[in-house]
Amino acid sequence: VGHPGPSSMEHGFLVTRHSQTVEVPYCPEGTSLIYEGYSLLYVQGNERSHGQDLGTAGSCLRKFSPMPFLFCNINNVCNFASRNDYSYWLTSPEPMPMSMAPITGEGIKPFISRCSVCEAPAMVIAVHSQSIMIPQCPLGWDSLWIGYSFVMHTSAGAEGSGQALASPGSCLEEFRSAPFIECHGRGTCNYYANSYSFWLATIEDNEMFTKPVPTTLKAGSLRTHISRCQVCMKRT
Amino acid sequence: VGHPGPSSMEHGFLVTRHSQTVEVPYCPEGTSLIYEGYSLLYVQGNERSHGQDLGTAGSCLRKFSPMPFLFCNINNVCNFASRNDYSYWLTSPEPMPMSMAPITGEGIKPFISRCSVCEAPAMVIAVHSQSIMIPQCPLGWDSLWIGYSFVMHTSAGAEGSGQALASPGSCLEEFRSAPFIECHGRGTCNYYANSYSFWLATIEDNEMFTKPVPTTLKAGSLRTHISRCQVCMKRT
Amino acid sequence: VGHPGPSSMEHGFLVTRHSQTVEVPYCPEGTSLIYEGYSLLYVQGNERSHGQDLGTAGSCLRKFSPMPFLFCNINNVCNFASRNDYSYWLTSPEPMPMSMAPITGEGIKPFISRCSVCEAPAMVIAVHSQSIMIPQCPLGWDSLWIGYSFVMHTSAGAEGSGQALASPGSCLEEFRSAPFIECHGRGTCNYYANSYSFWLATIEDNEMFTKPVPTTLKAGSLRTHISRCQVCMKRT
Amino acid sequence: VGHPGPSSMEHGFLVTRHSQTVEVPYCPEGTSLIYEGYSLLYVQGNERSHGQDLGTAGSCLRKFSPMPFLFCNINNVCNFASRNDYSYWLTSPEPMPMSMAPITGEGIKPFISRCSVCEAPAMVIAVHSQSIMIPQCPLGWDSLWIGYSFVMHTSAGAEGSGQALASPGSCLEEFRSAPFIECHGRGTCNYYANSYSFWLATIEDNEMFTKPVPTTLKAGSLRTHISRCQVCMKRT
Amino acid sequence: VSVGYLLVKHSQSDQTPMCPVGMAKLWNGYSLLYLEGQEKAHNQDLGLAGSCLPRFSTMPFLYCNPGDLCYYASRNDKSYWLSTTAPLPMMPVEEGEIKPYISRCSVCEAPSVAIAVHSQDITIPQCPAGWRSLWIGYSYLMHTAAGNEGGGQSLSSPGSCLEDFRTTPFIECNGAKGTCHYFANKQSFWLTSIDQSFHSNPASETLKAGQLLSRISRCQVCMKNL
Amino acid sequence: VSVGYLLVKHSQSDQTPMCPVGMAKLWNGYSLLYLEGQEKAHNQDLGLAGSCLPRFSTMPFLYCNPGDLCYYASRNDKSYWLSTTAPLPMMPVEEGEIKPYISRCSVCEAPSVAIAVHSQDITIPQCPAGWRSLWIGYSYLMHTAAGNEGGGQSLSSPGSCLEDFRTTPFIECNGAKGTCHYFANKQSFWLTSIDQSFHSNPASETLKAGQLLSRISRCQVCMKNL
Repeated sequence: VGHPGPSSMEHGFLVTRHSQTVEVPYCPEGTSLIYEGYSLLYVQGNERSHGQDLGTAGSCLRKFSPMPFLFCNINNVCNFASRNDYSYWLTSPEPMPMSMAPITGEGIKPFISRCSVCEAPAMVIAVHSQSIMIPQCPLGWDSLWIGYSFVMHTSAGAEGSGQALASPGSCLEEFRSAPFIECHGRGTCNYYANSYSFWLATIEDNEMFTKPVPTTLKAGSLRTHISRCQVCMKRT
Repeated sequence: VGHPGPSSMEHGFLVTRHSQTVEVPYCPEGTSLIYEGYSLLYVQGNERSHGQDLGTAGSCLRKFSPMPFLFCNINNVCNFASRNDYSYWLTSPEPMPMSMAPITGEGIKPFISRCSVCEAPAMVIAVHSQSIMIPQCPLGWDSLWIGYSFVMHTSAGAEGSGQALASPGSCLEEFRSAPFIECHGRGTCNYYANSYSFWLATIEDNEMFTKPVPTTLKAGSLRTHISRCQVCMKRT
Repeated sequence: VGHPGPSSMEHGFLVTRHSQTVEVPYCPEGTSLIYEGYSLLYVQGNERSHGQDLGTAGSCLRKFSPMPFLFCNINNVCNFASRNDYSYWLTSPEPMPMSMAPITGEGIKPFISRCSVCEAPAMVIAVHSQSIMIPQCPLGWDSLWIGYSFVMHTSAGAEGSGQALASPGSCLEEFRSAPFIECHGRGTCNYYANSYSFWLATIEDNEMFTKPVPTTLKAGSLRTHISRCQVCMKRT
Repeated sequence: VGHPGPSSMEHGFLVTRHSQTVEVPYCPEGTSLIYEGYSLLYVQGNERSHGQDLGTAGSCLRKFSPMPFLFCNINNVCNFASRNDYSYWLTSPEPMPMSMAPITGEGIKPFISRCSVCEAPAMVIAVHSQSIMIPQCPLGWDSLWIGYSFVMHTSAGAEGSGQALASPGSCLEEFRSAPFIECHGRGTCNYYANSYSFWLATIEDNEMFTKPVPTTLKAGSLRTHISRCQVCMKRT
Repeated sequence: VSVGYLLVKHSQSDQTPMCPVGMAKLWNGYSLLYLEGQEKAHNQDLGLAGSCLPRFSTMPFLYCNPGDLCYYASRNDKSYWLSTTAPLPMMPVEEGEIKPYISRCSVCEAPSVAIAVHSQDITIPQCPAGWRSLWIGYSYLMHTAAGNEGGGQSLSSPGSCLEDFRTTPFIECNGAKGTCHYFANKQSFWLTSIDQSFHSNPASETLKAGQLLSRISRCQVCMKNL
Repeated sequence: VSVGYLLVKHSQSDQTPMCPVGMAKLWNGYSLLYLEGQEKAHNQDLGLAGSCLPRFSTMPFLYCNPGDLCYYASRNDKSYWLSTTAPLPMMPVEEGEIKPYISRCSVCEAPSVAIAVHSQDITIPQCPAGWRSLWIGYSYLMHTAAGNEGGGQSLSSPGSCLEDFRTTPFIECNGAKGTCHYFANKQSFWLTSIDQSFHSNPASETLKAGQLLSRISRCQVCMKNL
């Protein structure tokens, strides 16, 4: 027998983890840090949204700005922060000030979630139970973290984006009814009542083909209908 | 010693490169050509857009047509080129004729960018500096090309799509304020004033949590606010 | 006795009538013709629709063209028929050719409804019964015509527009499941499966606050659930 | 001299008044009742909204149903209450049940505002002060009612519609932060957090061209920034 | 007897327009084209008095949520106004610089109804018999801007007949920012001249400064004689 | 060593598909095409494992608002699923009648990456050298339905190569109502055959049952040989 071939570590699979706090998250065991940043969920320009999958490195921007992009037209003119565009970021649990006034400048910092881009030796996927039980990783896969099944989100103008359900980005470690904040080109950020987060619901096996029963969930019972998930990495 | 184990070359990672000229681009060093084609950015049918990530093989169509698709309804009827649908393609620097009249037939050819789909031995990612400095590849990764951080685009009907920021498709080698052209089912292509391209902006470290200053950039100073990027491949 | 004072005829109330055939409709009794034209329902430019109320003179264009408008941008450039815009017109009962191929040029003529703009001595309104009974005109008002309660319509891109329910435009004399046709800037017109017409439904008095029962109506029973209406003019 | 001509009473000007309670409103002095009904704000089909101006008779439907319309396609098939369409109605001040569960059947009745369509001898308009002062009617015009300047509204999918600002429909007698309710084809109605009502704001004369100051208003101070209006009828 | 018909005049300049002789002026204002809240446009027909707002602001409205909460200038809402012939600015304008760009208007009390008639031709259309001319203009159909939102005019309304043709008939104001600007994706749509109905297929054309008026339909606003 | 690539198979029938020989099955499920909440679609690429949801429901998700309030099945949200060859129903189906209409899927663990290649032609394209065929199919590009929402497939993903061509590849389920139906404004978009690049203008065509396959591009899903 000869030398083994190069280990699969070298393929360069990346996985991104979001702390949903102001602390930079650790890379899961068995993976190594590439860089850290701020958790970008999506941007909206010309009233069209464009999302980043939270499982990819694109959702972890090394620098934060309420207006991280500019736009150019065909006449060789570019505009920065001069129109009403939006960026949306995952947040920490920091409560809003009582006045509910928009936050600005350094005051934004405590609200923005941090992230790490990590290199993994093999593929990383999310599995969803569609029940309140945490699903098992498939045979031969190891757990990286557990969470709640985050599907999509909408805000201003009912625009928004979503997660690929097999991506680790669809498994958020913290459940919050307001997991993200809206920032404007003029430097302000705030939560708004028409920011919606969509989560996989729990479905009983014997209710798959029955008519859903409308339910309103309030503080205290929120988690009773939210599907759980696990992020798993292939054992190499 | 015996034969080395299987190299990771065989996993079949693909990366797509766009020349933004009429020349077919070379595959980056260390990768090998699978096929070449024309650079499709997105299509729009029934006024809904659907984009291809420029880093994937789906953005490199082997044949060009201003109307590369048809649509079918539930009555077993399909319509080809009979309604007002669109396709959008990356372009070469070819200037439009003075008359600004739409171009047709063979006249379209000098405007359409070419692409190559290449097989790589490991993962390929884009990293963005959010500054005018070219970012470094992470340790253990090699550079394939450098470029400008392309985020999203909108055109007719403010529809459009975007790039995953971790994908090599978000790092365009050439910056142009009009990087793509619009083609119609009836066989014409043209540039329109409401085509916008969106790019990551430069952000100074000490300005991350300050209010953005509105700026209008014109020919000559355009690149002063556009983030740079590098496409990197894991070394194997 | 002397001359009577000025009659209210002179205020210049206008009402528009659509024949939904290739014949120019008569002005209702008591009104006089101002001009005749073709029945424009709405236009769609840059994927945004703009409707004309069928009760107003704006829905009766003196000339037909599949592309009756152009658009201009802020650089002093105007484009005519060069992008994918739409116009929608009320139609005659003419059946489509078996091939279902788009119609063009003179072939369009048998499909387009005609209209007359008429001057009335007083206000003209529509009243809706929300039942299969034809509603009575209010006391002191005379009938001009009876019809079916037309609310709104959508087509390409789920864009569309609607009628003000108090306007005579919301009372179409003929009910058809496909009351309008779509025309393109390149000179073709056709019917498409995602064209929807919306009509007021019949509601029994004792069912106003009960749960609606889903129903699918087919040829033969279509009219059993469509509200009837009457167009009435104040008697002077 | 002869007899005077017919009085302008006979032109048939209509004005619609909404009580925003479960009581049918009185017609303003000098006008006479034509019919009464339920206050329809807008409908939404195929995810496109179509509004009725609250000053016109079209906003006063004689019968209520959570699904007052059906839709037809070009194949001679009509669907009633089988898809997810919406209707929106002005409401009474009735508070929602604590459970915040959707209301159904007869339970909906206490929530729906009533309206009257009245015939007026002359034109009726709304004037807006854009201040907290009630504006004067123009010389020669008489007041019918005073109110708050209601401009537009959006709800599901950020769709919605609005009022013509010179129409009496733009002057609502009661100000509420949730002036309308959403009803579904399956027979349920509810208030939702992304239902927005838009009102003219107060503007000081010396602040017309200055940068607006962002403000969040809460219960108690809501009315301090809402423009007032008056509905006026030409004296004949 | 007058029953209170209204006629709205927009100057497309920074001067307040006069009412036609014999008509009383009800109020002056600023020419509002449309509002955009929650990324949804709400249009005002330029022929109706609602398009003439007594006071200008880049943010003339606020919005409320169920739960007794209202917000002023806190999100990215917009207003659009008819504009003047002032030269296009390079940068967004703010504060006092805005004023020269906003068209003024007057609401006048008219003895009878006014309508617009369109020739779909480069000739000026005649008023119907028994109607007299108020003004002539160009047939303005609709407009789109940010996010493809926009609106249009009823072709029977005097608002569809703009006296002055220009490719930049309106300006966008970004409410909370307090700035106004012309952005490249602002488009205006106009009725064209048509040679003959059911003529063969329309040929594409691109018109540049100088040729523009060769394809724009003309119109006239007419008022019923009493 | 296996690093855990996934391959998703959709049967377009009510039978669970088998994994290719030698690949382990991770789970079975139902073929989710897209979700629509708040009138906004969120698409799943049929080549990614997220398109194979272990449990079916007409309403597989709920939504939450700031302020700790979540709603399940209370508004008009929708889900769209790949469908089977079961004949189109006249009326919306509900409860147990739904099952025969929903395509089944399997998620398999594969030794290497799978991609789709498209011929833009009616011939079946070759796999690149060193790749072997998994299946052949038709080039499925995108879809729209209610309110013009929808989504599409990445053309490099195996999800863009559907084994069975039909004009009704997916079904709409109205969540809270608990019903599923084919509505007339459901459209599927497919790559076409192209004679020659930069050929003169495409001629309009309307294709009816029987001719449909004459213009649909073919594709093949290929996996890198190890």
